[in-house]
Amino acid sequence: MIEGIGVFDVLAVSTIIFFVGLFGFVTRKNMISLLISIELMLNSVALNFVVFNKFLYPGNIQGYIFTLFLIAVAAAEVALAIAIIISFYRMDNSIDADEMDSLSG
Amino acid sequence: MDILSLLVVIPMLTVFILFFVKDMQMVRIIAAAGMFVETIVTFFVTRNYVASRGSGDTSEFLMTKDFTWFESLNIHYFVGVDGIAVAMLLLTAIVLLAGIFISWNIEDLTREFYISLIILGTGVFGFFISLDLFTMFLFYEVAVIPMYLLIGIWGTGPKEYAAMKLTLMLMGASAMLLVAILGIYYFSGQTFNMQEIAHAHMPIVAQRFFFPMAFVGFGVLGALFPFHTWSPDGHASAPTAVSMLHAGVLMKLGTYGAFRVAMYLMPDAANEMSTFFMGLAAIGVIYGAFGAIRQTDLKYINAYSSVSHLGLIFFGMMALNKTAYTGAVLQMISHGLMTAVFFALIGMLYGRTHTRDVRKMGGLLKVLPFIAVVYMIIGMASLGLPGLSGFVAEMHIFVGAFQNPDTIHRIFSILAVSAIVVTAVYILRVVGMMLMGPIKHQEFEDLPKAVWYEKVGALLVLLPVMAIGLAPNWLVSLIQDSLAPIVEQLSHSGY
Amino acid sequence: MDFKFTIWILILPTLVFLFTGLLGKKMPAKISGWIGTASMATAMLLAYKTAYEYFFQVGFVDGIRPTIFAYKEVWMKFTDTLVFDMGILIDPISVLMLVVVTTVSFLVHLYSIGYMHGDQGYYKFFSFLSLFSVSMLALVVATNIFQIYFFWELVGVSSYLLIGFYYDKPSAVSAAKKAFIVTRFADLGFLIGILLLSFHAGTFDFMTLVSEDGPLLAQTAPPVFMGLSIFGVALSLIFVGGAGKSAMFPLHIWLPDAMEGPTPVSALIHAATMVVAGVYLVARLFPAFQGVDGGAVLHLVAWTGAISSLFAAIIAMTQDDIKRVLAYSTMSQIGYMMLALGVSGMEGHHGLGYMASMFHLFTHAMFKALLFLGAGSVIHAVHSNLMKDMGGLRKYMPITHITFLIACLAISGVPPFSGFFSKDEILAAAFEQNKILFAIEYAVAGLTAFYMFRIYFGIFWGKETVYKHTPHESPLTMSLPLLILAIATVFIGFIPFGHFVTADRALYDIHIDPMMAGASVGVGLIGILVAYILYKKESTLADGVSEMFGQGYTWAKDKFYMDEVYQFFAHKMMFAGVAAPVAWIDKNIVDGFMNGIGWITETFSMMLEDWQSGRVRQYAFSFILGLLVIIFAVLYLNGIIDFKG
Amino acid sequence: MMGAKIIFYILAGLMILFSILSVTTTRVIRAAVYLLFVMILLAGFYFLVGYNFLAGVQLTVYSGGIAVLIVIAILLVHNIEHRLEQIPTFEYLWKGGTLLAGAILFLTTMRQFPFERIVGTEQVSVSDIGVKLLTLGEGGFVLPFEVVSVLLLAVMIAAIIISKGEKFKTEDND
Repeated sequence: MIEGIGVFDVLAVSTIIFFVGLFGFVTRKNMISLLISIELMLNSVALNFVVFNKFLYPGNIQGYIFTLFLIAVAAAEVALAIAIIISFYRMDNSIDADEMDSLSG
Repeated sequence: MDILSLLVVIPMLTVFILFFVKDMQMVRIIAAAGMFVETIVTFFVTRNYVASRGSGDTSEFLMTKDFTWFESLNIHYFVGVDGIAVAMLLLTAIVLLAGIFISWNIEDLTREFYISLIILGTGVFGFFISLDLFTMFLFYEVAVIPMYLLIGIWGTGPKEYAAMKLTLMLMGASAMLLVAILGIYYFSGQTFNMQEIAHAHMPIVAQRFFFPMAFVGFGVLGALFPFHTWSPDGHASAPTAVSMLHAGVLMKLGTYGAFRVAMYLMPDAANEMSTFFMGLAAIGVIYGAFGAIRQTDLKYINAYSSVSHLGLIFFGMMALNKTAYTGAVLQMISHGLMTAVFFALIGMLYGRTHTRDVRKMGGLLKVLPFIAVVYMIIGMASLGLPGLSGFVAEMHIFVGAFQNPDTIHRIFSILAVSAIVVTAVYILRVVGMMLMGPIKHQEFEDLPKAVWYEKVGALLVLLPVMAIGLAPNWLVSLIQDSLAPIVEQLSHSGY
Repeated sequence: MDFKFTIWILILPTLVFLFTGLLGKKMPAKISGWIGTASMATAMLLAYKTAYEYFFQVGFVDGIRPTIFAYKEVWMKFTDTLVFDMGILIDPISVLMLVVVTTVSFLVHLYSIGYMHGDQGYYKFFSFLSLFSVSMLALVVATNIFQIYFFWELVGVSSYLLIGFYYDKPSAVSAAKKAFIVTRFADLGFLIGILLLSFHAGTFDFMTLVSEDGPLLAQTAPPVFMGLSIFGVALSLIFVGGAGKSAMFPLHIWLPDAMEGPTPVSALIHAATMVVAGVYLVARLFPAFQGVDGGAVLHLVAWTGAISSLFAAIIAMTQDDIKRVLAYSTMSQIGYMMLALGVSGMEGHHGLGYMASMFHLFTHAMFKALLFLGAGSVIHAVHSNLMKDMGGLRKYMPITHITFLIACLAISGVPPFSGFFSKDEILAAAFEQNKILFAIEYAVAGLTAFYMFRIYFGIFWGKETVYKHTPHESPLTMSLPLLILAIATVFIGFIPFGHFVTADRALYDIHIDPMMAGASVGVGLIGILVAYILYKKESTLADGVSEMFGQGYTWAKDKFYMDEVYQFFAHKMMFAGVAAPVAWIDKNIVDGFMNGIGWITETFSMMLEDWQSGRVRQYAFSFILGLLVIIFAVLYLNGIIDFKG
Repeated sequence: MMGAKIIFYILAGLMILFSILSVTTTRVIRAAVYLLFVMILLAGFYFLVGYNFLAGVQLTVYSGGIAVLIVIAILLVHNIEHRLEQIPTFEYLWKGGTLLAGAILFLTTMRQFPFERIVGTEQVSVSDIGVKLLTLGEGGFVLPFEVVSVLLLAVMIAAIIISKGEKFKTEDND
């Protein structure tokens, strides 16, 4: 049922989504937008895992499992990120990433 | 303790004592006393040197002391002097002592001021006695760094800008120097000992690369055209004693280093590139003089005049013969003394009139006779009047420069010689505007006359200027004796 | 004969200089004047003793007057062979100059005691005078060219100090500055000449330079510049130095302005001694000038002298300031001396020009000093330099009047006054050598008589002026020097000068050619006559004559605009054309370049700082960018991607 | 099997489309919704390749959990009509251009690699996954499992502390 699809085609989709996510990450200032971009990238990575597992090593299971882990970690990350965003919002009444510049030298 | 190291130890001790002194008057006295002892020791060094030369000691450096510092890197604390170094030590001692007296009336942070000043002096003394490149570079930095503090804290006008500019350019130069010194170290068999390096004969390719680096690196400090631009701003902002020491002594570190390190250690490249640098120096000579014509600020005038006179030093070095080298060293001393007095006098004038603009002054000969007369004498020395030290130095340089009949050399030489006219123009312009003529402001009618410490400071430096001018022979022979190895090195370089 | 005592001629004024300079302020003013005068008197006597012993006791050795080194010490060693000596050289011209300098200096010292009376800087004045005297004396006894240069500069600076003596007067300050800078400019030529000689001749010593088998005369060097050999070039440059000091055209512009100084100074420095240093220099190196390149440089000397004398004489006729007239007259007379040297040969009759030149130097020093001191006496009485403020003074100042008249007659070449003898010899020498030069000088002789008597009549006759204070004769200290100089002016012409100073130093008897003498006296008398007609009585005749010359008169009165030309060069060319651009370049280009480096560094660090903004997005982007570049580089370098297809 | 292929391309096209929309829209709430679409479409892809459990997890955790979390966060900090600032065209162009170049670099590189597709028929059952996750030995994933567990715990605590931060802070200040 999936024979006609080439590995490259799937990888291309994954790459494009990844770069779109990157693009969002570097252009947006809103922290939630950043989070969305990160999720996009994570998804594209998950796609990669799946496609390598399924198309190249169908007998194995690692890709599958790691996608699961990835989803778990992503969930954790989002939870944490949203906690941070909200606390930041409480402090500054803003979630503009450019205003978080306490890393500045 | 050998006598040369004493020259470094005494200022350090003085600084140490100064840390614990609270009373300002006491600080001054201790600083003066320390430097007085230093001067005495310098005279002893000179006497010992002359005595051992007289008794037939012909080794290149005398009173040497070698002490291994870092075995693994072959770094030594290696000191010793020859005639040139002795002459420079005398200059330093005199100018430093005079500088202490001239800044007698500094009120804020007196102690810190004297400490910085003496640290600077320590660096200079150490520099002149070092025979090990590493030690030399170390002392060089010790001398340059207090400069920034001295200008930044006790300066006037746009002092931060000036201090920054000065520091950046000097640090850039230091970086070049460091590269050059390391280059010398690696290409001469991993040694910092100057005598060994000189005999090791670095490969010509390395010399071609490192000679310009070392020469320009020191040249920046010696205000070699076109790297002189820090000097007018720096001098204009620096306090009096610092200008004195800086123009009088510190800039000589540049010229001395260019001679001792760049030329002596890399003679082949020096020979190859002499014409280029000679041209640069000749342009600097005439350029500095013309630059001084248009200035109205006394310190700027003097700074440009320094560019011109220091250009003559480089010019003399690049003429590549013994007479011109003698002239270059004499000019270092002569210019050091002259410019120190100049800056001292400018400081005194500024302290009274609160302006350094020559257009605003006038007729000061009537109200400040001592300062005005000394200014005139030094001005005359600066324009090469016979009987004063400038003449002796300049004539050596010119005669040396004319010993090469090559056309391009002749052109550069004539260019450099013609600076004597331009120098006369700007000196007399200042003398005419500032010292002569009617008094322009009512409040200048009764300015306070020079006080004792000012007189002492000015005369300390003025008298050697006259002494050298009237009886140059002892100094000339002191220098010329020591030039033999350098001349040897530079003339047998295979070119 | 031992001339060791000559050192005292130098030491005495030196001591006086130091003593009055350092302590003069603390002493009563009079003392410094008298000390200076006394020391100069002693020096003068010593100079006479030198002259007597040299000329009469040493006499001739092998038919020529010998050169004696009283002292010769190494002062500075450039190389083992190139040595800068200091010493005292005794030969005819140096002894002559010793006598001239000490005599005039002594009289000027004496005169100044009265003239400078009550001046604030009384002690300073005498101290400077002593400095000048010692410099000038050491200059004339120099044993080598570098010693001359040494003291050459020192007389320059004493001249500077004395011209600028009234230093609160801006005109005096600028005159002093001008004098120093113009002569300094000429000295540049001198110095380059010396330096060229130092290499090509390898010596500074006069004896070697002028000796037959010395480097200059023995070898023929190839021409390098305009047909001159390198020695010719060097000598020309040295002559430039001499021309500057001697105010030869076109380096003369400082001399008229130098009259801003006190009048005794003008008499000593700018009439009798320093300004003839150029002549002395040429005379000192005369065999070299004569021998190198077949005497080509001497043509330059002769023509410079001729042009200067004519030029100055024309201007002198139009000036109203009596000191300026005298200054131009000095320039004109020095032109005579230069010309005489220029037309001279070496031996016997051919060497007439040299002898005449030195003779004229001698006589001129006396009568020109007299003229200046006389003028000073007049100025002292009238408090003005301008001829329009004077007139009819013969009644008030008889001594000044008579002595001034004697000097005027002398300079006009009327026998038996001294000027006649020397000028006559010069004309004779010129006549034999070059008719054009002779014609010029002959004309100048007439002009000289005219302008000198113009001011004579203008001062002592002419209109009856009403004075605010009735002028009176000067005190004895001032009139005594006038009398002494007048006596000298009358009698020194009779000295058989050829017995003492000649080009080849052999004995030479002067013959006065009646034709020549008659002609020169004739033209002088014509000049005097014209002046008598025009200026004896106040009349409009003179104005009419000057109008006749129209534009030419205006040009001459404005000194042919030489000052303006110099002003143009100095200000437009040097200040605006060189110094201003240099200042601009320094500020904008050189410094701009250095600042540019600083700016780049700073901007770069600002950019870095910008990147170090703490903004995560930018960090991320930079990170991605860098990563992309690295990935690309790795891929490219490993050949995984390439652009060839 | 054209059907699957067509479905894949439709999925792929929509995923790319929505992902682009999600980063370019100026309404943050829409961005979240587009992201949700991308996740659902990805789950569709998982179904397509037969990873049904994974697809389920994707739907529940991602689409159901994370996306909703994001939407809630948006609602907490923004008005629902909140619009993001426009990105300057210049920034768009140069950052976009750079990243486009990067994407092309990646794609061309990947294209050169000859992937050998192996068609397997193995199905992954949920029990397999459960066993593997808790197996210690060869082919077991107990270590990462534990690590993730700890991580989740830590994150949970951290999230609580951070979002409660205000309170701790005020207590400190008092």
